[in-house]
Amino acid sequence: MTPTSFDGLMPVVIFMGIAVALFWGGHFASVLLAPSKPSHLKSTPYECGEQPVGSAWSMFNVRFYVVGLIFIIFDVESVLMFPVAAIFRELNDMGQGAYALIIFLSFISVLIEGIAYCWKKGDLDWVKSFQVSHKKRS
Amino acid sequence: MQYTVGSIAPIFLAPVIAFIINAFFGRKLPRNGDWLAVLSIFVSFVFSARIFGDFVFGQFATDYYIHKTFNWFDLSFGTHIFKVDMGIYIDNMAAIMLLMVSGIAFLIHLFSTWYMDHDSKHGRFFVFLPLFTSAMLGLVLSDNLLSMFMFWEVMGFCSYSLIGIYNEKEKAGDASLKAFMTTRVGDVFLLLGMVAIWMVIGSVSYVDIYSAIAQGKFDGQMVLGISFATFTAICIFLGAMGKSAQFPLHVWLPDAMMGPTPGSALIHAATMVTAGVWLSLRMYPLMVLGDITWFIAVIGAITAFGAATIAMVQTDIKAVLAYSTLSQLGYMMIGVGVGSYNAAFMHVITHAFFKACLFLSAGSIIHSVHEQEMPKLGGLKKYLPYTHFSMMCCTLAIAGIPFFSGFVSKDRILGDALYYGFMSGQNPLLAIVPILGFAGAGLTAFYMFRMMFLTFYGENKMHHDDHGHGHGHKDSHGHEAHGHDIHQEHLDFRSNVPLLILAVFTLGFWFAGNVAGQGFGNMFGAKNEWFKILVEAPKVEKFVERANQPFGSVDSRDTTELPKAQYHHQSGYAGPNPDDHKLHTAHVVGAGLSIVIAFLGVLIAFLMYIRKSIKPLASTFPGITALLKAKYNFDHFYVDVLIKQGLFGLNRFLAWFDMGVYDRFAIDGMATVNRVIFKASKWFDNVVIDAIGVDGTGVAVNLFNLVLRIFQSGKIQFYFIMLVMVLASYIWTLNI
Amino acid sequence: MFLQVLFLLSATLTIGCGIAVAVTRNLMHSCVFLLGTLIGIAGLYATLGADFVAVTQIMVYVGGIVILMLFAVMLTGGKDFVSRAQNLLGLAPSMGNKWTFALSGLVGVVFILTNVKLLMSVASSLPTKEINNELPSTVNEIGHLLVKDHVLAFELSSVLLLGALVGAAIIARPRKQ
Amino acid sequence: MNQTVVSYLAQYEFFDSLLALFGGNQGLLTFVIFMIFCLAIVGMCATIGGLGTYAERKISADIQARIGPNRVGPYGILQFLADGVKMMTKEDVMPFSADKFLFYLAPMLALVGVFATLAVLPFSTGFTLSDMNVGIFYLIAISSLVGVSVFLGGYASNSKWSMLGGMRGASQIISYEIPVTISILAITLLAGGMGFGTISAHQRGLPTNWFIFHNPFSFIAFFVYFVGALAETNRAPFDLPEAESELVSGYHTEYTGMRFGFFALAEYIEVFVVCGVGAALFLGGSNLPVDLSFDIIPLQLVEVVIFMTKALLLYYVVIWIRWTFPRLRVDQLMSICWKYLTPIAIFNLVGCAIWVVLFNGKSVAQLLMGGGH
Amino acid sequence: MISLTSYLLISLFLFVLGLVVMIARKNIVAILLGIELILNAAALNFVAYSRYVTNNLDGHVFSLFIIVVAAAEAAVGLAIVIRFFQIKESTHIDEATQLRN
Repeated sequence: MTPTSFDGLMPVVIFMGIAVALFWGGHFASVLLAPSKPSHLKSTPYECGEQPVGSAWSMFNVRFYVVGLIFIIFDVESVLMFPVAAIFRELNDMGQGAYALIIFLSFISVLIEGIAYCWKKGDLDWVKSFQVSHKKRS
Repeated sequence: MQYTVGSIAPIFLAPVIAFIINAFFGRKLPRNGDWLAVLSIFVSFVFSARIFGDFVFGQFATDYYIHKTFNWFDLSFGTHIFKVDMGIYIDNMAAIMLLMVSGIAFLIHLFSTWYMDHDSKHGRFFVFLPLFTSAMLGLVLSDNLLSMFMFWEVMGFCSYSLIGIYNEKEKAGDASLKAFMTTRVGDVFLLLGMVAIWMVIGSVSYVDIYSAIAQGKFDGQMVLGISFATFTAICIFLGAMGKSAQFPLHVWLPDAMMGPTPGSALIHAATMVTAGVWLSLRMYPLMVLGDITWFIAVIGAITAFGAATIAMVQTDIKAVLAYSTLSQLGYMMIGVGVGSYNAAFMHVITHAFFKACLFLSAGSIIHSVHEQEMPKLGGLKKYLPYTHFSMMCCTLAIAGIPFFSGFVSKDRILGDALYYGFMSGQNPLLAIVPILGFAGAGLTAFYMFRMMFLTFYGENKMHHDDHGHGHGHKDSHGHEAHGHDIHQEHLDFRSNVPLLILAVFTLGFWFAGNVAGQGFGNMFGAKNEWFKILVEAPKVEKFVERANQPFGSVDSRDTTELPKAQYHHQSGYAGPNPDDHKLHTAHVVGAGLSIVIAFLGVLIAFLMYIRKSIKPLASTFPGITALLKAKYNFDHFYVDVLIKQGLFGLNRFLAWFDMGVYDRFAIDGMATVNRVIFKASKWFDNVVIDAIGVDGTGVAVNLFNLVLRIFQSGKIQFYFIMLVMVLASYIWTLNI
Repeated sequence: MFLQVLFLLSATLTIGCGIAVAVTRNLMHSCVFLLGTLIGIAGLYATLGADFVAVTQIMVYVGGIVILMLFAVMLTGGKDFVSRAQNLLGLAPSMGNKWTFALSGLVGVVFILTNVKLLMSVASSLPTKEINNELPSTVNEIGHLLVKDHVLAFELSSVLLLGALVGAAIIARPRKQ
Repeated sequence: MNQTVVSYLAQYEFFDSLLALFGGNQGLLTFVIFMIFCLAIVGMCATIGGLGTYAERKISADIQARIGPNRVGPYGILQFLADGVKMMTKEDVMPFSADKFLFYLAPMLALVGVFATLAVLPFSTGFTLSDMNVGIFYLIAISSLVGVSVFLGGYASNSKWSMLGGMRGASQIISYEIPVTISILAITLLAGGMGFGTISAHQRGLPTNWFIFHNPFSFIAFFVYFVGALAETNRAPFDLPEAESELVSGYHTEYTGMRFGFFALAEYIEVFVVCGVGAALFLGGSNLPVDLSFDIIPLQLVEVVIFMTKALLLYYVVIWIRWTFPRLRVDQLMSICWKYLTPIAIFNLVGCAIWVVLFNGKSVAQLLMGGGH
Repeated sequence: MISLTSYLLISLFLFVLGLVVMIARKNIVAILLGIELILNAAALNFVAYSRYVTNNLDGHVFSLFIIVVAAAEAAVGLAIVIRFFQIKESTHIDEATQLRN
């Protein structure tokens, strides 16, 4: 008798279930045990004692988005590289190591181009990006 | 002979590589990489020459062909077959065509390196030129309509870019757009035809289409009330019409001369416009099956004659040449239509040589004197002797003077047309085809010699009024145009040698195998009639039993199994069929007639422009001349009537409807509807007339408008809705 | 048994969160529900034995696209905006109201009907394959496909991503006013 | 999706009797075994997480020449239980302007993301709960839920500190995921597979077979991984999202009581997980230094101990680093990730690929000793 | 055993949900969400067919590339949205009426 191959997924589901159960268990435990004396002042967002002004949901700097952008591209590229990396040794043993290397390196070279571009354009600088672009234009 | 893909692919790939390198790194290369383009085309030429040698001089049987396919994608599952193969298909015709395209393109590239020197668009020009050539070569190599269509569209794009290369000039931009849009009209139909073929036989490969025709798969299928074969044939021919600039869709070609002259040479001679003829020839069995050859012939005749008449009054060298191209394309189509398959293809080849040469010569003139208006030229013969020589050869060829190639090919077409129109028992109305054809031939001789006389003979006007005119308004050259000391032309391998090489091939015996051409006996023996031996309409039967060769295979068929067919000139026309004799007669008559007509045309031109004993056309027939100068008002018709009156009118009407009617009666949208309905119900008892007469109309108009406004919303989300709805209705109606 | 449970869980998560994506007004919540949908789809991939695709789904979507979308919502304020432009039929003041939802629901129903009709005709002719529960690793075969059959697409996808990176960086880069 | 703890146990005879106990219902038995193991691991990890807080305070006290917690239990070792009870009994406060749905969801997502990674952690060759073919890849992927939860936690609080911390935290976590992923890619390339079983099998035997000593590039890759992992778990010196001195407490400023506890728990378990992954990928995992020809369950327990030792040693280093290095500035943080770690990681990857092709995948030790297995 | 049809129905439903989002909602980011749903529905179909109909993993590779393209699309699309928002102070799709400025 052999277990079916999908059993490997069971721990994942169980762990997720445990996490959710733990969360709600802890929540209800705290509902039962913890005191509850709500007041307006208590539920004011903490700003070191100052009265909060306005909502925190305001516009943020677009640099956060640029970082996310670079990340997602690299993320996807590394995802595509994973299966190739996984069979790299196999290909090498089959005598196709050079071919695999060329494929792999040409893929990575585009990745490097991406990071080089962003580096050059100052997207990787957190603070200086304004000054750099300013300098370049003037 | 062993053929692998490796020995064929460079034909197509070398220019593509040049294109890629030039597109990305061209600016960094010396001379913008033009040498790379020339080199790549030369590589193509070498490989093509090898194929040509094998097919023409080698041991291959006449109907030998190379057909290699690979599976592009295969989405079939179960009983649903959805599988597309791509591949290459080379037969005699393709071998000849490949050599012609690569050879002429090579010479044009070489010439362009001289012509485009110091031009602001030098780099961009040499990006698109190799791509253009490679697309044409790929089109010739294609074994199916789909990949052919891809290259077709690449060519469309390239011609768009080349015509509009001086994009800072509004006229060039307009011309390029015009070329692009006009050919699109044909392409839509071509696509439709391809889809229709796909629906019937599940493939668009040439050989599959041929074998389907042989097996009668098209028989009995009807669409839109006409036979399926007719439908597809018309669709495909409309595509060819767009590309080959046939009569109603011809308007783009004359404007295509806005680009640099070598680009025009490529468009007019080797690549773009011949693609349509090529397609018609490839799909010839379908045209025959669909019984639309008479239509092709008539279209061709109209184009041939109409364009020739317009060319008579043009004053721009390139315009004359452009209209002459149109006219010659018309002859090719006549050839296809009257069943003169061989001669039509031969005319493609011969025309390519002399038209390329003509355009390059015109380019040489323009580059030398910076002027292309013929009335301002004259007497250039002593300054540009080589150009004059090559241009004269080509003019003799295009005019159909014996011993030159144009005579051979055109008069074969005309002979067949004569037979077709008068002797084959067709509808007598079709006699218009040979009549227009011969008339056009005479006009051709006339306007070509008019061009020659005005340009090279007479007195040179350039010296006298240097400052009276501005630049030639075509090519923006780097240097100033006013210093019109016309330099004496020297022999230069980039500027004149290509012309002279091309001029050599305007002689008829290269193609006909004898000096005089057909109709006057075979002086040097019929065995040299290689063109007639090699090129024949596809025999669809032989494609029924065929095996695909995989793409990577070495071509291993026994090539010497079948003997090369022999062409017997005498027995060819004296067979058991009594019509053969008539055909022979028609050819002799036709040849004689056309010689007479051609010389007549030359004579009139001579009298009119050298001796000046006949008044020029404009003073004799001012009305006709004006009409011709306006190009039969086609542009006016398309722009002013179809677009401005039709489309804009509709637009204006809708706008009026929107603003005037809708806004007046229903400013508040749905609210008004409600209010009006409410009022109507409230006042129904006492003010019936009022309610119906005023508000009721408003409601009706409002509702109607609501529908109209939906269709004009411009909201992307509404288009999603329409997309889904149309898709759904399509599926439900077709009951898939 | 476990497979069925996993399938039901994933399908419920997918469809439930999908509906929530469609009807939730708060854009931030929509994004979070999209996260649920994507995880559900990853679960569905897992039930199909596509382990690599499932994990890729989580990696790219959950780790990347959703975060990017959350950033974008944050950067655009995440508010409902009333358009000053004239709307279709004068309806739809902001992001979705009952009219647009009704209209899209209608379209959706039409689409479902059409597709069910198509499916019915195709399903009968679909060949059925032996389904085995013992699945070999998909990673190696995907790797082989990527470097052999689809190597051009593989290499081109890197160029595509480079293009997307450059294009998006140019568009989104903070500019000097 | 092949090797699991169940399939490992199935080779022993007592499994059949267990199966008989469950009336032959194999699915149920599988579930029960998994449940037992999962609960055991969760318990263990919760303990480790709790002890982690204690250890942190104690070690920091040692480093700073203080005493640290010393009241609850001997040497204050029960401090973490006291902390847990305290959290449970604290009042649950939610800002009135918060987004309630997301406020609840964020810590749950963090918990889910961290717990789900435990499913593939290779405690031993047999007791790996599920040795997926995509093991390490799965681990990276599912732990990115933490990034989302950090962002959502910061967003949902609708407090400026939280928001700033959340945005910073999310961008930091996703940024440092890249060098980490690429380092792991290098190991995947060396091991020829993504499953922890495959990776572990390649490092069997003496420490010379560990991937950290496989070649110079993987040696560097380990440090890239470790630095990246520190940043991904928001540990000092990369703890900008929760920098006390600037952002009060970062994205969980507004969280109190149990939900704060969950965030903390998730964070500590995540630190343990990345340490475990580092041990499994680079430091030989749970392999015994000698190859034994037999396999019994006590041996597996020895392997578990080996693995835990390596992981906890790394854990100690993490804590050590926290109290030794000053915190980075945010621009330094980004430039370290994108200008140092990522190029180095890519360089390592290329180096490893070339190494595999040049030396046919042999490690330095194998080359030096001439051959290998 | 779970049948192919159940996967197809889920994917169909997901597609329709995406369509509904794209049609009904007016925020550009929401429309991008709808596009993601639609892409996911397509990818799910590919994998389902790969398991039930064909004998190879081409479907998996296709859905991998769909995911890749979706990532690129999201990156560029959201960048455009952000830029649009900087210009128009709105992400309402009906505001997008001009090609320049």
